[in-house]
Amino acid sequence: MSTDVADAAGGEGGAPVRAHEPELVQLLTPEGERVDHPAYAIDLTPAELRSLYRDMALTRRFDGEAVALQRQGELALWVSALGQEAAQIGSARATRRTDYVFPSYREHGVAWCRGVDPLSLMSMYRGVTNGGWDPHATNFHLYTIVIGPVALHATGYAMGVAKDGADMAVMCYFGEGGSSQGDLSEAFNFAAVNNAPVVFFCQNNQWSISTPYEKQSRVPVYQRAAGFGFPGVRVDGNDVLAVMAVTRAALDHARGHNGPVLVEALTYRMGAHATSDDPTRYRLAEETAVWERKDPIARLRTYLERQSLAGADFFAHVDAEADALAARVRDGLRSMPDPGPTEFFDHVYAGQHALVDEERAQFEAYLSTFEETTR
Amino acid sequence: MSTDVADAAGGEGGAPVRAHEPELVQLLTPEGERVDHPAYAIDLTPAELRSLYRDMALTRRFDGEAVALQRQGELALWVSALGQEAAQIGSARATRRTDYVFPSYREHGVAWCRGVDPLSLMSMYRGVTNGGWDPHATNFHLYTIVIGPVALHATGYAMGVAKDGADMAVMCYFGEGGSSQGDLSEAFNFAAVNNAPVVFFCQNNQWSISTPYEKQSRVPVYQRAAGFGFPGVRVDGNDVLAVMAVTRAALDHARGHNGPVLVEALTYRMGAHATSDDPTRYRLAEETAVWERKDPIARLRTYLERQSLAGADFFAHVDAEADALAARVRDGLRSMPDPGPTEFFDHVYAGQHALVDEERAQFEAYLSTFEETTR
Amino acid sequence: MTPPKITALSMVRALNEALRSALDEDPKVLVMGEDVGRLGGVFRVTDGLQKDFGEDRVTDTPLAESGIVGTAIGLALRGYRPIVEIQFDGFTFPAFNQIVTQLAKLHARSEGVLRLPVVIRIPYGGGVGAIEHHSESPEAYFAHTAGLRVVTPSTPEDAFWMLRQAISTDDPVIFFEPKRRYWEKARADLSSPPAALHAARVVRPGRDLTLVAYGPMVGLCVEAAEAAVAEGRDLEVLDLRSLSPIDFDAVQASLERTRRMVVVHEAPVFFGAGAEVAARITERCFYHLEAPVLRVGGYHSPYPASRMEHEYLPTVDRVLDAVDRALSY
Amino acid sequence: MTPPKITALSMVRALNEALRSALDEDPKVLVMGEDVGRLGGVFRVTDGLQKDFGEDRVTDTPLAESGIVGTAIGLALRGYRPIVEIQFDGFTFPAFNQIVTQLAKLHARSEGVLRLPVVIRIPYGGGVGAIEHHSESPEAYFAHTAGLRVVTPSTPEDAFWMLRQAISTDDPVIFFEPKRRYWEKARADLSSPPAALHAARVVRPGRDLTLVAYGPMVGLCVEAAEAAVAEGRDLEVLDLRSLSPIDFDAVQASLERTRRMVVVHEAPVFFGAGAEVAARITERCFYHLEAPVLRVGGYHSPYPASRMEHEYLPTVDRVLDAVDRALSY
Ligand SMILES: Cc1ncc(C[n+]2csc(CCOP(=O)(O)OP(=O)(O)O)c2C)c(N)n1
Ligand SMILES: Cc1ncc(C[n+]2csc(CCOP(=O)(O)OP(=O)(O)O)c2C)c(N)n1
Ligand SMILES: [Mg+2]
Ligand SMILES: [Mg+2]
Repeated sequence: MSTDVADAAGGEGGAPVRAHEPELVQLLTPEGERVDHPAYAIDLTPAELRSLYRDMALTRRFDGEAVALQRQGELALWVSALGQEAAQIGSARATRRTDYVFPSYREHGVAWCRGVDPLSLMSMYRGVTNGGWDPHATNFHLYTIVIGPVALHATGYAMGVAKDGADMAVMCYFGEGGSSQGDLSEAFNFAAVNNAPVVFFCQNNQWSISTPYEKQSRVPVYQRAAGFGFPGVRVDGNDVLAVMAVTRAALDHARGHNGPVLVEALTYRMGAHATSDDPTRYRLAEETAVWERKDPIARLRTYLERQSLAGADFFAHVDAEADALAARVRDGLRSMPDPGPTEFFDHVYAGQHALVDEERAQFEAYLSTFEETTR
Repeated sequence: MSTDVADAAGGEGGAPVRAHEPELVQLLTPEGERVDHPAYAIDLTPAELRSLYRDMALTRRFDGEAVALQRQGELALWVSALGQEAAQIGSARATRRTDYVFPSYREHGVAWCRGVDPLSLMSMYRGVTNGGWDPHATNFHLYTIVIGPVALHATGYAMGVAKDGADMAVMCYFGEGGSSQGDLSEAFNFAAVNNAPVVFFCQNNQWSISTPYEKQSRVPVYQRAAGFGFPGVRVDGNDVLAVMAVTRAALDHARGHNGPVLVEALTYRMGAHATSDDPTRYRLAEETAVWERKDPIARLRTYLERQSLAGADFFAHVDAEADALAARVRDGLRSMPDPGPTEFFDHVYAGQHALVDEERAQFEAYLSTFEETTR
Repeated sequence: MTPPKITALSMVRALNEALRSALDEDPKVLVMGEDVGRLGGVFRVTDGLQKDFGEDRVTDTPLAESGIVGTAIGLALRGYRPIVEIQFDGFTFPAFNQIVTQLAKLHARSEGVLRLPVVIRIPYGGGVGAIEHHSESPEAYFAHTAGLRVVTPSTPEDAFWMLRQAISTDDPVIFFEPKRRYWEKARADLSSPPAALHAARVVRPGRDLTLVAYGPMVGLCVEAAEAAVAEGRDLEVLDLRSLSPIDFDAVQASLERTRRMVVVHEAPVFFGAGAEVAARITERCFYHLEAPVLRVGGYHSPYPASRMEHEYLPTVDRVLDAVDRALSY
Repeated sequence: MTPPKITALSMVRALNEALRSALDEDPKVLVMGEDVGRLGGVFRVTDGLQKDFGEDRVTDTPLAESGIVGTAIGLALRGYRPIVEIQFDGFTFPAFNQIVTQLAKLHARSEGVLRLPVVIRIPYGGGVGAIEHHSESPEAYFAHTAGLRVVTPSTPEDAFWMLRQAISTDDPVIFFEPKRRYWEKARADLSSPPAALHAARVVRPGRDLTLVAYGPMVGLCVEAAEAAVAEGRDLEVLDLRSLSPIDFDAVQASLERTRRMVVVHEAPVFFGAGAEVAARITERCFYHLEAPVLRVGGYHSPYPASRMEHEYLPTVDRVLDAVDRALSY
């Protein structure tokens, strides 16, 4: 066997060799200590730091409330973002209002930062709508359930941005599981070839339902980028400062006409995949416990406290805000009206379509027979 | 912009930067001089070298004959392998009989080395069949027209080989255009994750119909492999010795339970994409002329002559063989019978299927009305 | 590992038993898909199989449906008999190219030389309050595709036997599992198959009209037939079981008895299975028909959010409304 | 760049003119696909467009249909109106997931907020002696999919106008181009549209039976109708033009005149467009029908090698055979 081939394989052994874990970009240790990184600096005011904390705390609160509301039957399903708050808030807060964001289906923290009402997110998981908000209002696209296609939408959108010469970038969120879909690779390639201003942001939360990352890929996700000719970076996804710094740099890179970047935020899904899932079937509590010690919110709180950047009153205030938010969400959800019985006919097409008209008329006639009966 | 991101992008400029062309593995220069490579050695007997020449020459001859026969109406279409003989013969001759080969649709030289009758290849392009040969007989799979899927078949086959513990590898051919299909990336990933004994062999002939490689990808194809965690190598695809050496190493690597390898053979499609294509619409004769000087067959011939490894009688003998082959192909094709009128019902299913039976019966009844008329 | 003979069990359990016995009997049988291993699949159909047969036989794949079906094809070419699980109906489409251009055509392309004994299990249909892409009924796409066999059980017993039969078929089989029936228990005789894989079955005989259904709608049609008794109507219920081929002899025999027919499915009516049944039966039985074959199904709309699905899907009332119309001719 | 008013031209030329005028009138219109640039597409439909409108408007893409349609969706979300060329019918399937789960559903998913004015042009159908996957007729898959509009012209004039109309439609349109008709020249009036995009059209009036066809089979049906004159039969030919929606009012009007109907298409009959036409027309016109609606089409087999395609495809003789059968009722 020639050395060329063997070298790149990472070893001579028969079993798949996990590449040496590359260093993560980190600016805040799990112990809450500020560290420097040669390439990524960030300098935030105390107010900015506190507001990062607040966004994470409020996200965690309404997310947890949604889990509870699902148990109470108010939601058909909920997919919790617990543990991924730093990855989501750090990256979302790095975007500009004018940037356009394509989420997957778990980016509740990103949605929050973009100004999407949590109730709108919940309306989808309640079964009231398959959408739930107006993407134009916040430049935050709808959640997409089928994993893969949206990466190409983001790329196409970014190609359009480039054509327009607009000063903005596109963000595209996906999970490490999603990275296996052919559409992701096609998106990487189209983005590279077209030098499209898009940042692919992978939250590697290490689980794709019950499938651990080592069954998903032989190497870290960020390395995918180089194979398509653009940069990839791995960041500590539970470090809100590092995520923000890396994402800012990536978005600047994209806005600066340098093409796409792939950011992999290494984080952990602390909860179940979804409320229908039972993670005790496939992973050990010990693993989750390890990650509890890396909690993104506790980490920032420690830093804020140690550096006296926030006091007890601040945290009490955030807690109160969180309570109010949870109450609003609870009430709003409980009183959320169901859609009308024929609404699914309304937007199949933008224009008129004879078949939809015919079926609607038949269905309305059918429904009206009941009205007559009840009258 | 941080240096991390900028470095990986290969530059700060706005335009997509073509990465520095990496050195090709080469063992025989275009001028026919033997050179050494630190990682890939090959040591062939004069008889072996002559037989490589013979395979290339005969492939070129029946391939050219097919182009002529298409013009005469004997074939519906032909896709010529002209110029790619070294990539095909060098790689095919590196396989063992027991290895299993998945071609795309242009691997006439590979088919030749595996023992598939050129007439079988032509039967497909004539419109007599969508297949044309028994893959089990030569471990050479059928041509596949839809670009992409077959890479996953090769990977699955290789996964089966690994399960069986069989001492063999799987070869998978594709073009640089095909590398853009999501299925290729999925295949790379499945092969890496499963440590499957498959060699992905890309003939980068620089054109995908009219689309030049720089519109297909920002970086050389072989670099794709690293992003999925396995080795990639670029070889001079017009150098039959280098192709053979690199492919042998790759197949050994795969057979040795080290997982997949991606080989990119840099070559050039000297002819039209297919007989229906007119390359003068999209590329300059100058470009083709440059590649004429790198011709794979002339290169080996020069070497054989200069080193006195073959004399005029050898070349005359090969020419005579080629003439005979062309004549056989011509005659065989001209007398190739058409399929019967109901054959398309025969193998829709392996088992019985009521609908096929019903339609066949109806069609036969319909056909029989004509027989009665003519009687 | 002999399965229990006659017992009450859920469809999930019946499918699990079928997979288990197939894995047990033939070392070439493989189970693969997203989360089919330790988790046992999101519906637990593969529960315990990895534990008992090992990771090499029951394999969690990366999240890529084209990759799953594509490698299954490769494994089949190598002599294996892969059973693929697609997690939900709506996630079949990334694999559509592999299924339609390769899986369905390789046997014909090779003029009968290559065999593709691949089973693709797809939990399908709605009525379970799920989010988008988790309630669809894409069977028409596959039935229209020559080279595939398409079947769907409506009971645990059929689920067990039809899956066993599908696994031993040398052709690719798209095996649709009515997820809303997954947890209903019913007595099942696991000692011998009730019918051939492609045979339709009269579930409830009747004289006035035939309700033709398959998968999740069979139970609904039986309910409708029972409700119709009060109105003095005796409805026959025919379970197609197979959509490619369709057992038209059985459909015709039923129609000739009842002379009226309503086809019920969850999939959109337009270009759906009901159209094929109506067209072919009308051709076969033109003079027997007292009324046109009517169709009840989903509307020409993407599957709606779940709080509208009760309106979107066929209900007993909508079926009876169609029965009324058919009987009014 | 005003197109010529009335002139004899091929469908390829008509489509080229339609694209040219759309590119000219609306800067948001884009043309993208494999080899649509310098080559002008493998059929030359986009000939000269890149030269005149630049690489930014007429773009060669990498070889990846999901990528092409997926980025077209993204461009549409950004306000563009992309016209995608799929090189051949059989290569639509890698993009199927994007088309069915995204393109078709995004407007509904967003409750009307997002518009997806994407046109997907697909040269389709057989009869041109091509290799595998270059002769298929996959229209049923798309017509069954709510959210898509599906149309297909049969003449150069329709090709020009229907493509213009499709481009200005705010919904996604699957635009099937009958490649075997690409090079036939016909007089075309390019000064005003002959009909609305979704209207069927009586191509040849007749009294005894209606032949319903679309795309490549319209010409064949006209031939058949002309051949039938010798036997004293006066056949009407109706060109559906649109498969989603289908202009059933026009179909019904024709049936009520002729009372007999044969539907002809190249696609396999099973679960094909003919089934939908037969089922719905039988429901609408039960008492008018003198015979069942018969269907002539491809068989339940993968599209065969070209030396068998004449047997596989509808021919004038097969159409007339069905006409005989329908008239014998
Ligand atoms: C195409 C497709 N296949 C399968 C699924 C079912 N599914 C939903 S979430 C999920 C796991 C996703 O894992 P990952 O991409 O890592 O994201 P995460 O859920 O961890 O955020 C799967 C398999 C889907 N939504 N889409
Ligand atoms: C999925 C798919 N899309 C489009 C085509 C049409 N097509 C045939 S060959 C070709 C170019 C292929 O280029 P490449 O992969 O570089 O192989 P080459 O022809 O150069 O050997 C295209 C686009 C196809 N066969 N399959
Ligand atoms: Mg994950
Ligand atoms: Mg090429």
